Amino acid sequence: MSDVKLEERLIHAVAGLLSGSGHIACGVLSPIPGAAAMLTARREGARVSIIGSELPAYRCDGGVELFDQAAQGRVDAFFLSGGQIDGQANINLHGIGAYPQMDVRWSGAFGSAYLYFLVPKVILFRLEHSRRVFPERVDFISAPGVSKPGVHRPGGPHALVTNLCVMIFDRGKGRFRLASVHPGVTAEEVRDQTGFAFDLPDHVPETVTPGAEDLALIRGEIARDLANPYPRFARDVFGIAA
Amino acid sequence: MSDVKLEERLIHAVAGLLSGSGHIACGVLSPIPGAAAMLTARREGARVSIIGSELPAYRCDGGVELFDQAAQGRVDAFFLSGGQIDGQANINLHGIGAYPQMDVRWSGAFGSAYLYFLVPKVILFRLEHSRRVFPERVDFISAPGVSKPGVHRPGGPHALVTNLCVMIFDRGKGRFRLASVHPGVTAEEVRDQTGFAFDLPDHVPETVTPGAEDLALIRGEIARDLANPYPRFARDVFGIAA
Amino acid sequence: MTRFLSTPDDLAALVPDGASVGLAKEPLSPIALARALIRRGARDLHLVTIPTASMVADMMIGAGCVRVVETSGVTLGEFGVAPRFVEAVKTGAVEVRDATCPAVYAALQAGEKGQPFVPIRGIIGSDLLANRPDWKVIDNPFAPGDPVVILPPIRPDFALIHALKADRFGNVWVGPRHELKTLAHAAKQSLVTVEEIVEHDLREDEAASPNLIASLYVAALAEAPRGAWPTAAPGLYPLDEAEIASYARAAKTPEGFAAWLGGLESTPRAAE
Amino acid sequence: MTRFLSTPDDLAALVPDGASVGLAKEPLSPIALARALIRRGARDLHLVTIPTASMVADMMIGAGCVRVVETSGVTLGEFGVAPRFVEAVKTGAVEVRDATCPAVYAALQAGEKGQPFVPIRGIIGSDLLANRPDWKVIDNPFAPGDPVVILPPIRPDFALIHALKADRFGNVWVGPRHELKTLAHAAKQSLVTVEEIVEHDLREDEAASPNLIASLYVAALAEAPRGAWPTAAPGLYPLDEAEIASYARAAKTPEGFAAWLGGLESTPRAAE
Repeated sequence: MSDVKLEERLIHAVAGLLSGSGHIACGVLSPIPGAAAMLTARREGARVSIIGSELPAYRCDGGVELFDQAAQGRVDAFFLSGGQIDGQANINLHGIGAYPQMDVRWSGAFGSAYLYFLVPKVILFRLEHSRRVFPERVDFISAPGVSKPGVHRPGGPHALVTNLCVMIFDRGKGRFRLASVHPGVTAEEVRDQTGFAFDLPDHVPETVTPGAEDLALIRGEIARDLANPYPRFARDVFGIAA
Repeated sequence: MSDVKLEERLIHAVAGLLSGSGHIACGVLSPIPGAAAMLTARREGARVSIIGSELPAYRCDGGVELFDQAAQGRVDAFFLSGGQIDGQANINLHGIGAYPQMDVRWSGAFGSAYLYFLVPKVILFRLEHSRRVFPERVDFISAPGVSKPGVHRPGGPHALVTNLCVMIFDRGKGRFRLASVHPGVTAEEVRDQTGFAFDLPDHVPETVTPGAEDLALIRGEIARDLANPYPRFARDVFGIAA
Repeated sequence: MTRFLSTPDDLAALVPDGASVGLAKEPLSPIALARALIRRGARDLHLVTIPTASMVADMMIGAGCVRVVETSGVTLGEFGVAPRFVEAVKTGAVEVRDATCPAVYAALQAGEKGQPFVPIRGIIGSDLLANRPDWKVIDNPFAPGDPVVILPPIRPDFALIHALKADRFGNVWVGPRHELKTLAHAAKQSLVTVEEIVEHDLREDEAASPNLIASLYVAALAEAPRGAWPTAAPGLYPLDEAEIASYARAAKTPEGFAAWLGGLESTPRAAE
Repeated sequence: MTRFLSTPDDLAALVPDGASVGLAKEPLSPIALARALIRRGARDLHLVTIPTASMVADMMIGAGCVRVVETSGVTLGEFGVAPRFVEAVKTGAVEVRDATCPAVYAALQAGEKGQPFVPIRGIIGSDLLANRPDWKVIDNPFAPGDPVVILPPIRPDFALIHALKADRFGNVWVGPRHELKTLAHAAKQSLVTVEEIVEHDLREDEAASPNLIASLYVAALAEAPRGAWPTAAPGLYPLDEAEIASYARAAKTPEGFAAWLGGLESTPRAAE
């Protein structure tokens, strides 16, 4: 299985997290979550909306209707990322330093401060696992990981997937737990690279390697569908011409 | 001028009341106001929306957009009617007797309880001038003629046009004033047929007879445009084939 | 995923007694669906009209399917009053929750958007407000001393919709009738009859995509040619004036309506 | 009535310094209009992005036209951060009012509908809310103990819109881009550039009528072929990746941006 690429393993791992979701929506800058959603669609019949896709089956303009669907409970899973993500699953899409004249300014919240509250299963995805990205406390809460009792919040963080590991978020405790590490990664390495405290079980399994059937789907139909709207990714990872 | 029909005189009178309105909207059951709006459009360049018209220039589905336009101050004049209308310009579109199990039940409020508040110049139009239609007090206020101070109300009643006369509403006093009577009608007759008190000037002029130019417009282009959506009216009054 | 069923009766079987059902004003009244609900003997429905209704509501009320009607107006238009509606209001057989069109649109849109309430101008001082304990007046939080009516969202259990066409993926073409989209979005699920199910993917024409109800919202779908008759299906058939006039005459009396209803029930599939 | 003007510069002349202007996200950014505003030396604009923005906002901010930017995100997407935006936020040259996309849509729709405020779920507990004194949290009047964020409506003085076509009556085709309709409805007036003005009445096709901005909303209109370039005009031209990459490189430094701007100003009509 040494020929399984990290991207393929992550696609498979995220698809595992998505299992049971009837409708999965994905942002445009996330080819791996998008591929994972497509894999879930093929395995379980999930409906997938990909912001920016021109394929009719996935088309979603990322506009008003997606937010309305989320508010009605019609979106079961979504992905968010962050320039920083902390141990309470707070995400920061605004920047580093003191707001408003931050030392480093990023783009802004986009839909996060809404969707994070309303989509039952939000998966956080970030390929740079470092103390810089995962501090003890974010500099700015673009969207909070947990809310006080009484706040209408059917949704929230479910898991964090990185280039090193998969963590599961416990909403009751407001805390991550290391669920698996990718091949060649140790729990210690994850701890060293993470700025926030998290639960560390005695035994941490390796992130499951996709089987032949899933690999065939990923490298075949899904890679082809991914070329729209992710032509570069489809080319670089799967050698698919745009 | 004995060949001027009542309908033509009313169209002309209503057009006079509409003067200065940039955008006039009309409901589907009102051919005379519709024709008056078309006359104002031809005389002053007013924009006219007629609910139910299939002519692109007038098309208006009577749906959400009309209400939104009214709320934004983009509709200057509109028409309402009532099964009953009283001296405070309250209109009743619900029925006679004690609500809810009324002795006579009509259709309901439609958009009146909204548009009456928001359209600056609402013209009340009813071709049956009688004590039955114009009681001292309506049995049910579908939409009130006046509002308490503090209530957001840029709009309201401007005039009442009937088969006998034209009355102007004074919003400050909350009271109608007889402005003109149609040829052959006396102020006494209006008072006898009206169940509510209203201001009666010493001299009440006759409702102005349309001039040759306006009559030509009404009987020509306007009659033709009226056939959609008012085929019966265009046929019965102007002899226009549908 | 959208279920494809054979007849309007199959759709009507999905609507339990006591459900709230929303339907939009003419044209394209869901008459075939309403006939199917009458045939199945539906009871105690909470009918929400978007924002008004005509014959379709009158026949359902006359047939005893409806307990509550939430509406801004029920009328047969140029064919006169809605006789069974008027009678049922008078006798108390239906409870009427009178509204005004923009309030229905605003509350439906709040349902679509998952808003917990929605403010609306106007209405204050009307007897509508006095008779809607579910509506409130609050002070505008941005301008104290400015009273504003707020409405709860409308989210019917079912949207009942007739449309010209749908594709085999469950996407429904509504053309310019965007209130049908709002209704489908706000309702918990939509039951749709169409004149025709087409083979190609209606989403392929991206410019037309805003004129579709996405299959996400469509629980079940059945073909019902002439399913809006005698109301109009623009582009396919006009309003059948003679038929509606005949209904208006028959429905004036309980006996006349019973006879009309008997004709309907004895020929269950005649209209389809 | 809609005024037909010759160039984007004629439209830009209608926008006074200090005005609030709304523009929608890509594709179809109103680049020609933004260039014209830069050429006329507009200052102190309050820029509202629906709900996010890319190069069009960055260039206006870099050129010093903007005092306040109300946005859910400014980025050049795959071409990286929006360099002039980032710099102007850091130096305080622009005041940023950070929002989240659905809040912008909800507030814009409240503007369209003349609602005095609009409730929205989510947001509570974020630093967005902490930094928006114009947003409030109230108790849900229908469910005490349920805190809800409420927003004031957005009604920009001007909507700046580029579209594929308009007719000679002033009706503007937006196809599936319904947020452009909402923007035009919410704004006090709309200034529109189009690729082409067509001779026939766009309202004639009733099925397409919901995909139009009615002339009622369009204060002034000018033809501007390639007026969205280098952003895409779907169906006519794609995103010009090389040009945007070149902008992204130039705008990294004040000097590079000044050079880019100089090229723009010295050839006032080159882009049209």
